[in-house]
Amino acid sequence: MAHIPPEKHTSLILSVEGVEKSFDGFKAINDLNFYLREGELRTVIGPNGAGKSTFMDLITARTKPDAGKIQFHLDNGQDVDLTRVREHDVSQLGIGRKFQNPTVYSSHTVYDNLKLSLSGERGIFHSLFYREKPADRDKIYSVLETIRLVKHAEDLAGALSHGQKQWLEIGMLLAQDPKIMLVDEPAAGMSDEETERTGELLLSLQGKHSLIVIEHDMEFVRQIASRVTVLHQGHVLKEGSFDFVKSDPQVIEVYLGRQTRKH
Amino acid sequence: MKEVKKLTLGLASAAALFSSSLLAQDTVKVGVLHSLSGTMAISETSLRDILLFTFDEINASGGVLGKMIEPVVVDGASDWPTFAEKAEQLLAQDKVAATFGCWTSVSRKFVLPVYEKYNGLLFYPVQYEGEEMSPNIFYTAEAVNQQAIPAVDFLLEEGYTKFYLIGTDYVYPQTTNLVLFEYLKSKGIPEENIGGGLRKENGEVISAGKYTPFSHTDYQQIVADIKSFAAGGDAAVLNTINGDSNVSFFKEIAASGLTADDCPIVSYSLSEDEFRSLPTADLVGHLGCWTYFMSLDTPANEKFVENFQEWLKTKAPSSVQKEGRVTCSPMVLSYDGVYLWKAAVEAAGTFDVDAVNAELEKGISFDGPGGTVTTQENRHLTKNVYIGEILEDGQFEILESFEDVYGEPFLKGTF
Amino acid sequence: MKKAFLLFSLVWTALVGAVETGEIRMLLEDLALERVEDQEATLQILADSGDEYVTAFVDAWRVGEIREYEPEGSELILIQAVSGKYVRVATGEVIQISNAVYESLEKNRAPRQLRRLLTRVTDTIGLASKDVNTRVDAALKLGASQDPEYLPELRKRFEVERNGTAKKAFEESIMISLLANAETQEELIEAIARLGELHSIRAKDKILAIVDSAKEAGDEALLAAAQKASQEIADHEELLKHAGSFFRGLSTGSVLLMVSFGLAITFGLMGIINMAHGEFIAIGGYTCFVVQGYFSDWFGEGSAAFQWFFWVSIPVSFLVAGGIGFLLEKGFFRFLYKRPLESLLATWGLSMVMRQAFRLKFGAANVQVANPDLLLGNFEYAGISMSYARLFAIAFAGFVCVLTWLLLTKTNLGLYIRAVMQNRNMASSLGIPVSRVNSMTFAFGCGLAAMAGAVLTQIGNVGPTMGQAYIVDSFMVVVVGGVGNLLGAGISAMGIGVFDQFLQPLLGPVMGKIIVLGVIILFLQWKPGGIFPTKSRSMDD
Amino acid sequence: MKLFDNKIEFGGYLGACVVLLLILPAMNAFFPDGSALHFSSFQLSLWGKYVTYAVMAMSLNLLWGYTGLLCLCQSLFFALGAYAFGMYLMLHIGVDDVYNTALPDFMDFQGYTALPWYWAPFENGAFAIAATMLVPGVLAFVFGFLAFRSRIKGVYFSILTQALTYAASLFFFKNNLDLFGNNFILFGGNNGLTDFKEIFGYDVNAASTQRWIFVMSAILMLVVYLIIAWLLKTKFGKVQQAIRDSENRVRFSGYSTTTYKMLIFVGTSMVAGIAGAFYVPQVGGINANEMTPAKSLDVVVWVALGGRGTKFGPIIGAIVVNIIKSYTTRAYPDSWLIILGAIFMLVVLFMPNGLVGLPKQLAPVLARIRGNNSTSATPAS
Repeated sequence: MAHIPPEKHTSLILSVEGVEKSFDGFKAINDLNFYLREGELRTVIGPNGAGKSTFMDLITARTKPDAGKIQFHLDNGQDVDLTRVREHDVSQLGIGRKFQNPTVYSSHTVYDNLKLSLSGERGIFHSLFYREKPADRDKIYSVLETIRLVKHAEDLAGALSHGQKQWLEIGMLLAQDPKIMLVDEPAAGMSDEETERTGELLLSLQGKHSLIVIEHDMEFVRQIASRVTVLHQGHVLKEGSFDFVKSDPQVIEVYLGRQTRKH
Repeated sequence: MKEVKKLTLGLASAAALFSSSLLAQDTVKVGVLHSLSGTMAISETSLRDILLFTFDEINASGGVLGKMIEPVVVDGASDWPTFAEKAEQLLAQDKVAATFGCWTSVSRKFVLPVYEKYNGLLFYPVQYEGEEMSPNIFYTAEAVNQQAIPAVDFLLEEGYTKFYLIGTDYVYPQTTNLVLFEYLKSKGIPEENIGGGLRKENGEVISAGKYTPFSHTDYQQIVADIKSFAAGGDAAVLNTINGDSNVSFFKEIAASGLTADDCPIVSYSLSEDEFRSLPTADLVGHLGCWTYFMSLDTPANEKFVENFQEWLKTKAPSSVQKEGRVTCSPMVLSYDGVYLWKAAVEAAGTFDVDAVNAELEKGISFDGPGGTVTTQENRHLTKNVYIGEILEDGQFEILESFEDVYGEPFLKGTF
Repeated sequence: MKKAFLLFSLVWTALVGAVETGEIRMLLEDLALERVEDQEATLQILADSGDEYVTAFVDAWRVGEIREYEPEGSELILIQAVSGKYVRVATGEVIQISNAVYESLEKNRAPRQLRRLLTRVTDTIGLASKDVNTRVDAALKLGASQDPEYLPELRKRFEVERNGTAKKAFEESIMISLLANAETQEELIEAIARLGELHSIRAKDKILAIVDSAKEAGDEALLAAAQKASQEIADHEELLKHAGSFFRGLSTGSVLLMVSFGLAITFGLMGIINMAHGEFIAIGGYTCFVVQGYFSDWFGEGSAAFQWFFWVSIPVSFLVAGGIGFLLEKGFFRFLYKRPLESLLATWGLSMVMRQAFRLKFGAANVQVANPDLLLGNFEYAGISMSYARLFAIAFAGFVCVLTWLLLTKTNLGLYIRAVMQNRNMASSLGIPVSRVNSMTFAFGCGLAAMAGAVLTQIGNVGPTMGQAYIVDSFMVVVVGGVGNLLGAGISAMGIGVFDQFLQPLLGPVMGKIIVLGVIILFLQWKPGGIFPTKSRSMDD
Repeated sequence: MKLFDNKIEFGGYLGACVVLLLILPAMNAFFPDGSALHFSSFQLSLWGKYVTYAVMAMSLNLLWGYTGLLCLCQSLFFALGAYAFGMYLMLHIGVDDVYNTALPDFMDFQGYTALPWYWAPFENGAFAIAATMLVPGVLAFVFGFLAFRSRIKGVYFSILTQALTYAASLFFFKNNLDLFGNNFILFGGNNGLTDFKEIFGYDVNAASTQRWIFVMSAILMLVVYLIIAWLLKTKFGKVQQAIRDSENRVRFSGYSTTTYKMLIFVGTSMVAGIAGAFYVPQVGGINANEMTPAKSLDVVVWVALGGRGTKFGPIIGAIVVNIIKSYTTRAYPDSWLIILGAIFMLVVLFMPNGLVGLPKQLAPVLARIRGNNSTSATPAS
């Protein structure tokens, strides 16, 4: 099968092995194997219903798999079984997720949006008596600069444009200092210029963070992709460089030749 | 404020309007505290109507102590804190000389402290469970011994030996049924012949009968139970279901094939006014027990009914429903209450509550539509009690009458 | 020849019958006018006659349809209205008087005690009735009286009875009567045993009394037989109770289904939290009342055409409420699609306005809606009985389901509705007239609610607050079924109904209801989306 | 950290303090009946009732306006608090002259001779006050745990809370509970608890006692206001509003939204409970009618009418609606429901931000009328 075996265990940050998941008899994920190295930017593509969203839900513990292992490899050499973690603890481990539709806190300012996302304590007691520290402020501004929203710091997030909301959400992930960032269709609904900037932004994050980007827009994929994984019917169909994948007959068949697909 | 006055006056009669606007100092305010909206409006609106009629009648004949009655109508909205608020408004702001109002026991319980606090006077006209005697309330209502017990006597006389108790789950049915249970046992009816279920605490029966919540609509189970209870014959049902649940209950009874000749049902909370909304064909032959029936064949009653109909046609304000109106016991006891108050005020020569109370407790009689009623020292009324059979036209045929029954609010444990 | 003979025998029977009926009729008129000397003997004659006219007369007598008339120069007679004509009771001859005269006549009333005595007479007559149910009822009542006088007649009827149900009823009656009238110990024990086999619930109390007395008397054989029989009856009663609960549950469920189906559309499909849903039910009830008024004016209450008012008012109420719903959607609800929680407030305001408007228009008291003859009475099978009105409600609930299903799956409107509900914008860009579809859907939901209201007039009351009783239940049904899923609403309504009726005998109506609500809350913990959750891919909804 | 957003808010708050704590009580105490400056005891207790309603509305606003949970059991919590304190008051009525027992009269005529165990502790005032918060708190905890754990939200949450309220009201309407053959007397059934005489040794109906209760209710409202103002300024408050805007984002940011929602739910239930405790002695009674779903909807209407998600809105909404109701039930007894219902409908249609949002909503209109082109009022969101 077309998955890449682990080359060097220490450099891996995420491994998904033999995962199965079905909903009401429909197999959304079928014997899925997937490995992510530290600092890698990986793009996941696949036709509708290929199981991309379910794949993300599994990694973020939003749904639990029926079988298989999902492991997150920490710096200290320990492995965390993501199937046993509570949803809100996933981000504390260092996995951040950006949704398909931009989800920001529209009645808070851009600044407060980031403040709430800063890594650190999440307890109730802490939140009641939290006071802002200079270091927090610096961190927020550095993120604002990365996502180019310094000028909008005091604007309400709800008043931002669609593209700006997408960046803000990426910024909110960054504020969490995630090890892995899951980014779902970041370019959806963006203008060409915005799309390009988004691509630049993601590329600049590569290395510092490990990224999994789900995308439909092939132009955008070409811009950012170093390595592409093709999902089909809940299973990894092909994996490799953009050009390799693009010219693969099986991938072409999946994308274009639907009439020949067997059920 | 102008609008307030306008509306109040609109509700009063043309005569009262004339006199109150010209001779404002020559009016006396009285409160009308009933629910005109919410679940209890079904019953209470009629009492508002009869009170407005009574005030007009009194005003037309010269008023009370030469003063015209100016009614202040408020809506208790079937909401008990609202009742308390409106009572306080009537007493503190409008400074009414007396109030006529309340239907449910709970509304009375909520306004009672208010009347005691302001030393006001409330006339309460609806059959109730007793166990109460406030110096600021006058109970023209039927006590349990003026309604429930005569009806049972009548049934025992007719040879019924099994009794099924059913009611709505609140204090009046609970207390009434408990008193009835004691009474039936004292008359030699064995416990197993009293249907509906018994609850015991330390071997003592503390509650008898089957209960459903207010506005209950599903009587399938209970009617099935009654049917098997009555299968052996000689059974009767004592019904203290309140308000609109009776519609569902009687429709279910009628459908089950039980006729009044098989198993008569005595309903304590159904009067002519409620029959307006019930399928009377289902009720024919069942029984009722009140201190007044519209079918009473006396000149006083004939005149009363006639005057009321005349008032509806000519003087009633627009918010009063005019078609198909009847009179019933709570309405007549409201009417009697106003006249007793008038008599007491005139005997005392003042509207002062203490003086009026003293006169009421001395004993005042009034020849009302239902016969003579006399006030008692215990703030209840001596009155006639009638047992009637329901006819297809929503009237009662009077089967038996008990004259001058003394109202006794504390009955429990006396048998 | 044969034909002639047949004709002859027919005439002969008719003649003889007429003669007998004539005597009975005369006797009844005399009885009612208190002209008989020996009341007891008269009753005996009436009972022995077996003439079913007696029953008809007693029924009419009870409801005030027998009037006293004194034609000039003649004695007082009784007349009765029979299919539009006025007939003298004693002779059966038609009396020519006007309606107005008839209405002014004094009603003749049966004294209460006499009527009670007459039930025995009519029951005795009922034993020979052509109608099986009348025979069964009569037999069981006479048996329960345990009067030895009826034993010979019951035995005679038992011998000649062909119908199985009736034969069983006769046997049961004979045995019950024997409990008090048995001549020998053996006969008594045999009767007890037979009653046990017959599962006679009517005999239960009496057998239990025998258990007690046998204990006191130390009569072992009697005690054993009585205990065995009472146990058999109790077992059967238990079984019946469960079966009965099940059917009553179906009936309660169908009421729930009817009242909640409209809501399943307005709330489930359109997302409007319609707190005024109950008032649309009330519109149905009041429409029924108004239509009844028109029919009574046009045809008169006694007429056959009047019976049609109910059947006519069901579609009329659908149209009336649908029309009101249509206008309200156009002028009001369409502003609320994006604010579902606020629709709750606005509709609560609407509900208040409508309730008071009913009160001002129709009076604060409930109004009365009659049952058409077809829905009177009840259907009984194997000891479980249910009123025709409730059976009709069950059938009607089924009809509503089919109607809605057809509308949603077989019509263009249904296709549009489904499209609009799934994706408003997409539907709009496909050229579907979204605004009109919304109005029609809402109108349809309101119309369904009103039809439920019209049917409810047959089992409940009609008043300004009649809808309030159902609103919480309706929402529960929709939520448990899965919002937006009509099949789910159907299953949950039936499930809640049956569960409720099974709990009632154990816990009483109030605690039963509380437990049902509690179980629903727990159920939704387990399945937060209801029985059929709406599948959604979007993260934030 | 500043608690108030601006000077207007601070001024309004100070003004409310002065009027509620000084002026009104003084007008009631020092000016004789009949004087133009007299504020009658009736008015005082009426306003006391409004104030407790306002507190209940504030608690709902914290849940609905700021956290996005439309709860239809706020009146249940309120009534539970009222019942808990009402039980204390009920046990201090003293010996009645008919049965000669100190038991509540409904127990007397149902044949009870001893106080049941679940009534007995309420004789103690401190216990009763604690219970006014703990009883609703525990119920909210259990229900919230079940509901939030299975991620019930939005309309589902509203309808479930409505069902809870309905079930509870059915329970409290009952006189007795039959359970496994044991009989329990409940809480006065339909008649509820009324006719109180004494509160901590003082005559509950005396003008001075009523005045004190009014002042305490006002203090309660002002303190709750401060707590809410503080809360909204903290990170906790921001998380809360973030949950309203996008709960999934908050959860993926690592906050346990379940815990946050639980705390808010339990906290607001306790606030509603204590408001109920202040309500009982001013109204003179409590019965199950106060916890019906319709009552919960009333509270929602107050908040919406005043302006949800604003600090002042619920107070203004609760007071305005109740003033209108008090006035119209006297002035237009036949049609007040229509008036009030129409107001609700109009407010939802034309004033999405409630009364408090009205100035902002009207600003552009006013600006246009003035012909002032330079004004760039932000459109109402």
